[in-house]
Amino acid sequence: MSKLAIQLPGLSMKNPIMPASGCFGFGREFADLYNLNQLGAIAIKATTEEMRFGNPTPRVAETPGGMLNAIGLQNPGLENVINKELPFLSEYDVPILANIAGTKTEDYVRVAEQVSKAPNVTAIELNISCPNVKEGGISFGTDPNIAAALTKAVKEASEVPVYVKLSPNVSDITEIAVAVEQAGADGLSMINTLLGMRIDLKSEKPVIANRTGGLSGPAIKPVAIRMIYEVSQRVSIPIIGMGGIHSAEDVLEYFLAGASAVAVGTANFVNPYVCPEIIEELHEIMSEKRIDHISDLIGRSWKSCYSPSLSR
Amino acid sequence: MSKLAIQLPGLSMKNPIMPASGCFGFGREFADLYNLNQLGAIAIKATTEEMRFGNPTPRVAETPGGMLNAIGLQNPGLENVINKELPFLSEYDVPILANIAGTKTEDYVRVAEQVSKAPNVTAIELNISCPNVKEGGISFGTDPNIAAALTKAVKEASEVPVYVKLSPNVSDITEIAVAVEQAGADGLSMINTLLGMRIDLKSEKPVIANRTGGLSGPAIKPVAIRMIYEVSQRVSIPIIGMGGIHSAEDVLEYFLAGASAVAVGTANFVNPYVCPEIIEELHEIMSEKRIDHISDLIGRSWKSCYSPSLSR
Amino acid sequence: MTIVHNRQIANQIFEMTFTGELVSKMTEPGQFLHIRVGDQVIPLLRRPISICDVDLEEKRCTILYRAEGEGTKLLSNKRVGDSLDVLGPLGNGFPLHSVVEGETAILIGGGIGIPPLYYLSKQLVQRNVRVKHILGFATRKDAFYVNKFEQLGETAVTTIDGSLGYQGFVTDYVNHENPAFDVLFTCGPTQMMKAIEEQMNPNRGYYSFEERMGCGIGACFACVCPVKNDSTGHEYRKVCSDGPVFPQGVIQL
Amino acid sequence: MTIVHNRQIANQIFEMTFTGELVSKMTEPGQFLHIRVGDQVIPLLRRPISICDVDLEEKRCTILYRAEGEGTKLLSNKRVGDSLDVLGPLGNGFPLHSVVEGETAILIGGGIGIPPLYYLSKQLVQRNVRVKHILGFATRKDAFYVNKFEQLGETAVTTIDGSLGYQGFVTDYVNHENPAFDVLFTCGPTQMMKAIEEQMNPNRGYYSFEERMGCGIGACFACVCPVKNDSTGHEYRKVCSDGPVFPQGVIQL
Ligand SMILES: Cc1cc2nc3c(=O)[nH]c(=O)nc-3n(C[C@H](O)[C@H](O)[C@H](O)COP(=O)(O)OP(=O)(O)OC[C@H]3O[C@@H](n4cnc5c(N)ncnc54)[C@H](O)[C@@H]3O)c2cc1C
Ligand SMILES: Cc1cc2nc3c(=O)[nH]c(=O)nc-3n(C[C@H](O)[C@H](O)[C@H](O)COP(=O)(O)OP(=O)(O)OC[C@H]3O[C@@H](n4cnc5c(N)ncnc54)[C@H](O)[C@@H]3O)c2cc1C
Ligand SMILES: Cc1cc2nc3c(=O)[nH]c(=O)nc-3n(C[C@H](O)[C@H](O)[C@H](O)COP(=O)(O)O)c2cc1C
Ligand SMILES: Cc1cc2nc3c(=O)[nH]c(=O)nc-3n(C[C@H](O)[C@H](O)[C@H](O)COP(=O)(O)O)c2cc1C
Ligand code: FES
Ligand code: FES
Repeated sequence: MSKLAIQLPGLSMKNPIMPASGCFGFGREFADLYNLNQLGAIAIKATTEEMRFGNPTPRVAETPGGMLNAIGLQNPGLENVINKELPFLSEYDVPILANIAGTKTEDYVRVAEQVSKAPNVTAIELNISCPNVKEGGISFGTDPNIAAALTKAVKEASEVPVYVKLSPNVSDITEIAVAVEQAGADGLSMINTLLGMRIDLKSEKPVIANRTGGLSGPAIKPVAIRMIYEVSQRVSIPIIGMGGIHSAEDVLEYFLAGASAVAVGTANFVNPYVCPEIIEELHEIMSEKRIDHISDLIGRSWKSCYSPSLSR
Repeated sequence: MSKLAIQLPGLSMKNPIMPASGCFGFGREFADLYNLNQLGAIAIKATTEEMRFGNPTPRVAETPGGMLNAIGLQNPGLENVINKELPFLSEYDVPILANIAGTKTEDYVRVAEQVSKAPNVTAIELNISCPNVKEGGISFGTDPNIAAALTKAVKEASEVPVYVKLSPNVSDITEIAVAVEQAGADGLSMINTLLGMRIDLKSEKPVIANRTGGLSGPAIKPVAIRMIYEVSQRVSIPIIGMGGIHSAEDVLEYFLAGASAVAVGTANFVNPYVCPEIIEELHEIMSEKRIDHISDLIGRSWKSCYSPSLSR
Repeated sequence: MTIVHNRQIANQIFEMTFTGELVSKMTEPGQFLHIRVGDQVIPLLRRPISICDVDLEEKRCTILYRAEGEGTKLLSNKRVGDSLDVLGPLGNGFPLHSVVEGETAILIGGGIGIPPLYYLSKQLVQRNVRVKHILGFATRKDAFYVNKFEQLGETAVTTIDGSLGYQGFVTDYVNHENPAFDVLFTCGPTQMMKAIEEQMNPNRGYYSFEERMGCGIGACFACVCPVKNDSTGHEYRKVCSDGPVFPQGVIQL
Repeated sequence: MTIVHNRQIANQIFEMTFTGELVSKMTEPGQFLHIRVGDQVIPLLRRPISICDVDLEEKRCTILYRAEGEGTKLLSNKRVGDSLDVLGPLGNGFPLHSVVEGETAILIGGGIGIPPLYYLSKQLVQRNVRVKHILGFATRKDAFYVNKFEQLGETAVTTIDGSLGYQGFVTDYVNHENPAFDVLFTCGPTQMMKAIEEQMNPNRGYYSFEERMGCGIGACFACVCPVKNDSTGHEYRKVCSDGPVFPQGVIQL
């Protein structure tokens, strides 16, 4: 067990695997399938101050090796999350990473303030990168100064550590990463979805009602790996890596790139048991390859002094 | 035949299909497989002033639904291209789009000046977006002012129309597109590759010797479609669309998004006969769906007044 | 699950039967299965397909599907003996208790919406409910399972071109014949169900909905649809886990 | 091409035979085929695999491959009767004219570099060239085609653990036995070929190279390797279209 245990700000994890925000709801559906205590942590669906209905349907479309989504931050609102969803999850011994979203800085601040008081919320994931909400959201993710200012405001309001979730739709992600680190972020989540579109040949219109959607799944893994490789060399806060993870081998690739934990998103739709399966597979690989601790792998693709262990 | 003929600045095409730069060399290898006269145009490998060896190997890696490459602009240099490669292609009745690259503005200008004088070069593709060259290259593609200045300089030097090939690795591609249009670009090529990486679990190092590479293939199609959809609504110059095209249906999707012609890259490696096959398939679809002319489809996903024809 | 057979039965329509332990849970008509059509990440997402028939003793389940897109075409290439990755049964089906012995249920299906009605009809007949079927197809070539439905009860068929049965849409038939019934069960294109609701406005009516899905289990909010006459603008139901079958008046058709 | 058989013959090593018109072009040993392993875009790229044996009359070609990665594993799942998408034969193989009747050719292969030497050896024997084989494997379990090579000529086998034949690397064997030869043909890991070159420094030697490929036909510049002692720094050869076999001294080992 201890070979996989990871300690990150606010997140004391049995293993480095958590379901990604938006791909696991608030855990209820998966709790019917397996014991959530197996998970390293849980990133819950983005929470906004008010309840949101989100975008019209269709909200998802399939693409080669990936999918597009434009849910539009549908969620039951802060009050319901605090009074109904989080108490359900408190039955489990799993740290919760509360993904928060908003339109204005004040929205974010209020949600952070409230949600960080919930007893089982041990960290906040500041979603400055949702591509599917028109106002706000995305611009927070592309301008380093705005991103830094928001991070600072949320840090002040939050009672728990704050991870900033970065958008890949930028010219230079290291710039944003460095800015939010300096503004006090305790960690980074990388990456959110790439902005994409599919057009239906029959209707001649975008498949997704919102027109554009966020691209996730295996197709984006090389982009995520590249960004984590770059950012992890520039910051000293930990990175939760995500984008197309489907197997324990994918997890190892993320660690080598520079991630300290990972989130599994779209793969939960393909195989709802994927998280516990990856955790088990990881245990096996640790023994097989005689890796002392998974944290030994962090950033090893760019760290110069090391003895390769995966090839043993 | 005429249902597919497309007239673009400098490119008088029998059909809207051309092989993409870098995926077709200078045509020799494919000339052994089929008659190049079938093609709408040919985009040749990036030409630099001096001969370049490019990056160390491995230069390619496979990813889910895509591939990474870091060839590093290997090419025989301006002189050889003009004296050996272009004369070979002049045997064919196909317009040539000469992809040019460089490190400094002056490099680009000199190559444009010379290559645009070759009798069968009917247009230039200004590669401001190659992710695999360290100096220059990429920064030309991310800063609208630098991109505009380069476009202007090359426009002045070139005797043929200039298409600017845009990088998808930017926060706002419309901004760059508008800037180069204003600087005099005759058209746009979209998109070049996304910057990505794969790490080998055995060596624990990036698979590609250059570490990062450009991601191409079906995986990136949704990103390209989204960008063309956005840009085509903001500029009035034509767009050559590319990214993951493998079939005639993909071509239609690009036209609906806003492209006026397309380039087929990676698919040539999967099936070297893909270009003539797509052209034939397109002819069939035109009759089947009773589309009068393929140009009727351009941008139809966002143009408000139209009668859907593909669903007939 | 292991595939027992997979064959074409009408224009683009395939019938697949598979067997496995999971079948013993497939007791509720109108529920669906979330099927992985390939072994690789292309196509990535599962396909929702309704349960069409179940043999609980033999642990066999039958589905009917239209091989039209990438995923369903792959499904049609599967061979006998291949294994099939099935998640389910999922969602809430047609409530059998909504109709009692001696009453008449009318089952109206359009095209590939017809399959779940077969398992429903079989179970209603077992409960001594009288069943009437109205099955709408585009043409004779697209028709399937007509004989099977006829064995269970009165069955009217409509085709748009009149090549089989009544010429027109199911709604034209209903308009013309005005069949008597106690409960309505329907599955098909939303346009069809909307017309049926307006025309028949039943006291007891159950509608099976379709929506593009991600997870299929209620976690991703992909498949939501707005509630009828909702003043707040926030109310919704998930087709995958609250539906796919909803009673009259719940969902905005 | 249609698959005639596909079976495991050693640890992870598969032998596949297929038939088709294209085979009649496969006359040059050392050429390779570019094989599409799936029908979908995952895995995207073709896999280069050497021609191991050809029956021109029956139009059958045999390849041997190690099912290790995603693509070769998929290849190992193909069944008899399945069709196979093959591009080739590609590249330039071993020059048969470099050795004449009565001379001795030594063929040294390591692991999965051994297959092309089989077709080469057969053709050399036909031309009355004397052949000696040195085949290196990791262990007895990994060894394949030893009998087949023995039928063509003197064959030494080495294994790292000594579980079959001489214990050590092929170079250890060469060091020890110092076999006489006129021409060297070799294929295997670059490290092995480098050691062989240094040790044997033949007048006539031919080396078969491996490099990751895109197109396989010379168009993409993926597979280049630098030329030996090139002062300009610009000179290169493409493994796919100039090679994969190069004469002694051309490529920097
Ligand atoms: C509850 C439910 C029950 C269904 N039962 C049946 C059935 O019994 N038989 C049958 O043939 N079809 C049924 N469908 C429709 C079936 O799911 C789609 O036809 C199928 O998913 C299309 O996949 P494809 O690979 O052919 O198309 P593609 O175009 O490759 O599909 C691309 C993506 O869009 C989704 N999609 C496309 N069309 C639909 C659609 N109409 N509804 C939902 N998602 C769609 C796919 O699931 C996939 O994610 C049902 C749908 C739902 C929601
Ligand atoms: C000219 C030539 C002849 C060859 N002949 C044979 C043969 O007869 N039998 C055999 O088993 N192998 C042979 N190989 C090696 C074979 O091509 C690789 O083992 C195979 O491509 C690996 O594919 P994979 O799906 O198992 O691995 P993956 O890891 O899934 O491959 C990913 C990508 O890397 C490439 N790649 C991985 N390893 C290699 C490699 N060693 N060389 C080139 N590309 C690689 C793949 O082609 C693919 O594009 C040959 C290689 C070359 C260049
Ligand atoms: C349906 C869906 C909904 C998502 N909702 C959210 C969200 O609410 N907040 C958020 O930060 N990210 C959201 N994401 C992004 C994921 O958390 C993750 O960053 C991304 O999907 C990449 O990981 P993957 O490829 O494993 O899915 C969502 C992704 C999907 C597919
Ligand atoms: C091996 C390879 C080499 C390439 N070389 C060039 C180049 O020299 N100049 C250029 O502008 N684009 C180059 N590209 C990018 C392609 O022209 C094209 O923009 C990109 O690959 C997307 O299209 P695709 O998905 O169809 O391959 C190259 C792409 C590949 C795969
Ligand atoms: S498909 Fe995910 S909530 Fe219904
Ligand atoms: S693989 Fe493309 S040039 Fe050799």
